[in-house]
Amino acid sequence: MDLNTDSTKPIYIQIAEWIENEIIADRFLSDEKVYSQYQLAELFNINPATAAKGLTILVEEQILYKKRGLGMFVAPEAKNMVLEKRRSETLTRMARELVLEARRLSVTEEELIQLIKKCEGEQK
Amino acid sequence: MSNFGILSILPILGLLFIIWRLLRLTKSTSNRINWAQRSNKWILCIYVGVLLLAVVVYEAIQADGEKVYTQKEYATFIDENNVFQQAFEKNEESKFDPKFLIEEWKQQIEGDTLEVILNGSNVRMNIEWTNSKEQLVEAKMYKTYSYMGGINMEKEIPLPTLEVKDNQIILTAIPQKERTYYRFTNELTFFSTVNNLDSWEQRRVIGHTYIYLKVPKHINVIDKDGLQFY
Amino acid sequence: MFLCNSTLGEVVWTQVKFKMNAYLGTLVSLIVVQILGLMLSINGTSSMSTNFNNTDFQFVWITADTVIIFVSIWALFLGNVITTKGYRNTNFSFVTNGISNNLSNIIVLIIMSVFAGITTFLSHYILRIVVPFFNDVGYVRSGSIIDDPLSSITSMGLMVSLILMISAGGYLWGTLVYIHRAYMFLLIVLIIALPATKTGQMILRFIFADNMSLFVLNVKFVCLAIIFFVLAMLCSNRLEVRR
Amino acid sequence: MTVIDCQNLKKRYKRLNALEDITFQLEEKKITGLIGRNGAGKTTLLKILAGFIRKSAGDVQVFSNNPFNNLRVSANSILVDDQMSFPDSLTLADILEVAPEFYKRWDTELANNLFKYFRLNPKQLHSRLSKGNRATFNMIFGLATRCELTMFDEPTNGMDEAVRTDFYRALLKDYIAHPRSILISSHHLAEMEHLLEDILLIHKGKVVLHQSLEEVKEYAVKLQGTTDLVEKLTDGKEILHAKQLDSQRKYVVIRKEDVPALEGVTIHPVAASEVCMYVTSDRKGGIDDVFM
Repeated sequence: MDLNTDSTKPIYIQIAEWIENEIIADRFLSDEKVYSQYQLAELFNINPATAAKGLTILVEEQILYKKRGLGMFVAPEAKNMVLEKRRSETLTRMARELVLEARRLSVTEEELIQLIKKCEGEQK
Repeated sequence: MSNFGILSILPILGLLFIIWRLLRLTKSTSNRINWAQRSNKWILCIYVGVLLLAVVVYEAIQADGEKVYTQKEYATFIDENNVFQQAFEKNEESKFDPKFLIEEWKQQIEGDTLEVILNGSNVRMNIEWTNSKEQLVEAKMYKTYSYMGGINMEKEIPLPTLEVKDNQIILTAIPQKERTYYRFTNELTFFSTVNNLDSWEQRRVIGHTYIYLKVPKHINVIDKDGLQFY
Repeated sequence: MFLCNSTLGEVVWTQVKFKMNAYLGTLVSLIVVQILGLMLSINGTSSMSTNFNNTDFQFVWITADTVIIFVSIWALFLGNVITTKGYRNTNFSFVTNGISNNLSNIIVLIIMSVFAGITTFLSHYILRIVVPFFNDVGYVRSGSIIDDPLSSITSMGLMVSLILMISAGGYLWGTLVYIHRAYMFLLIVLIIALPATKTGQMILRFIFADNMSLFVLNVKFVCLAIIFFVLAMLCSNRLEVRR
Repeated sequence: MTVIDCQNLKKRYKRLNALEDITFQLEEKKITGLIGRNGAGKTTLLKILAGFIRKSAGDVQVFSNNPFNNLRVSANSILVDDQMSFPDSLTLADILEVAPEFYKRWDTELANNLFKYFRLNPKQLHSRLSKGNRATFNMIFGLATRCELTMFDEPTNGMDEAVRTDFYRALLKDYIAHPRSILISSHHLAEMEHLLEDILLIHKGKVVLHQSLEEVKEYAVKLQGTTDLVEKLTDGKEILHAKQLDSQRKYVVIRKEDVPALEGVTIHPVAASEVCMYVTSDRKGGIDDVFM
């Protein structure tokens, strides 16, 4: 897995998102230990402090919890919390961008809804 | 002196330059041929080995050479030479050290003259007049210690030949000879001004050849060259 | 944070081991210099002829004099060269500071001077063996080490201290040159000025000539070496590594 | 604990002021990038920290000691640069053999493994290595000392792309295994910024920035839009960099905290290396202005 160092997103956020993705994909289960900052640093070839920052964000959001001397563990409700967060944050943001771009291209609201429905249909 | 000082530096500066070049050369060659440290160590070990071997071998073969005397021995040599010389001058034959005696002759001569002929020979001669009425002349040849540069010259310097013929004593020097000696020393002649060094002067004892004649009083001794002592 | 504490003694000792290993090549150049000196003294270093009883005697001395002159110049360059930029930089690639660098250099110079002095002393034993071999002349049994151990040791010590003094001079000179290039000419001026001026002659006479014994000369050499080393250390203590 | 503490550090050479005024503190066990343009004083600073040269004024403390001529600093720090030299009489293998005597924490295994990995010839002499191989060897030497303060001055100069990548990876892995204070100077920030925790940006002998890498990345943004709009938006603000893209569009780099919330312009992130470049730029324009 490669990080996008040129992206707008700071690396530690990308690390946090990667862990979230792993939780969603059930690769990290509840109350399981996640990678330490050093393992993450080695995995992504980044400074351990940056990796630690990513973990700290997740601890602050209570997706992970710390066991003193043992490391970071996935909170029991982590998966739901991540999904909830993604819905509220990511989806909202993407919708906002969509609306903005549609306005710029003079796409009407009707047309936009049609487009979303069409995409929905394609995915099925 | 100051001019001489400057001149004496020139060869040293030349030498400085040569050795400097040499060091540069060895450095650059050792760089080029990737001289391993091990070969350096080997060279050093072999060299030191050769040096030590040389010392041991020298100790073994040096028996061929002449003995070198110590300073004390030299002092006694000089003393003994002086004692002999004084006794010789004073005609005190009893004090002559018999170890210096080399040859002696007795010769009956005819007539009342004795002629001494020296052929290029450098000897010291002294005559003791005896009261004897006979025609008998006694001659003795002595030689005192001679050491030069550590060599015992008694063996090396050929004696003049002495011939007693009728009423003539002919001393003939042997023909001119050349001898070369090699001498090694642990000391540096560099610092020879320091007085306990092995300097030339201190290791030289010069002895002489002495002829001592016992001649009856009634015999005239004729010497064209003039005798040293009477 | 765990810091290693190396004592000065430890570092100096390690540096000495390292330098002895790294500068081994200079000892090989010493051998070359000695062999060159030996080759030049194969016909004798000085000779004396005298006539005695109609016989010409020629005495040819074979001593270590020529060799020691060569080795002295080697020592001058040795002391000089280990202060140069290249050597200094390589030393500072490893743990060291100014003092340990100086001390280890000095110890290396002492070790090398002892080696050079002893081998110079011994080197003319090669001539003792080789010369009679090639020349059909008489040679005098001359004092060997066993005959006169005391004077041999004095002589050997004299060579060691002479070489040490000269290498110390070279070291001081090199240190000064490292501080400023203009000092390069100081030694050349000194070499010319010492024998040429009255004071210079007096100094030289005081050192080399006016001695009660070889032992005093030896002590003078060692003292001079110490003075040179101390001066070099004082001069270089605030010196920067120019890499 | 503080590893390096510089207070108003100055270094004067005969004619030029190499370091004007350096004040910073380096905390232990961090990888810090020492960034600056050519002639900014990076090498001078590193040499002072390594104890090779003397400060002219101010105060410098490494492990709470003045590093110049200090044995304790020398024993616990190493400066790896391209002027590092070893005696010509020693082969590379010999050098690796003597090094543990000097550096007590020398990692023989790491040194030998890296040596083999990079296929260096043990019988080679250091002075006859190619530039890249010499840099590689110096890097191996520097890593294997495991000094508490390890400094690299332009370590990747001369290395090819693959070796650079390997070098950064090796540095990171060894750092993770044995955390210590590492200071790397480079003008290629982009290729090593993922390794860094902090950035120390110096310019003309002064510290410009000393922040974590993430902070530097968020230091500035690029506004791009029509010239009129962009100029109106950035009026009165500190412009780090500006560039006319064509007759109508322009972009301007400004501090992130100055960003106005307005439409009509697109906001782009600015990479850390670009931030460093803009912050240390003396010219308001760019090279393009020369050719106007």
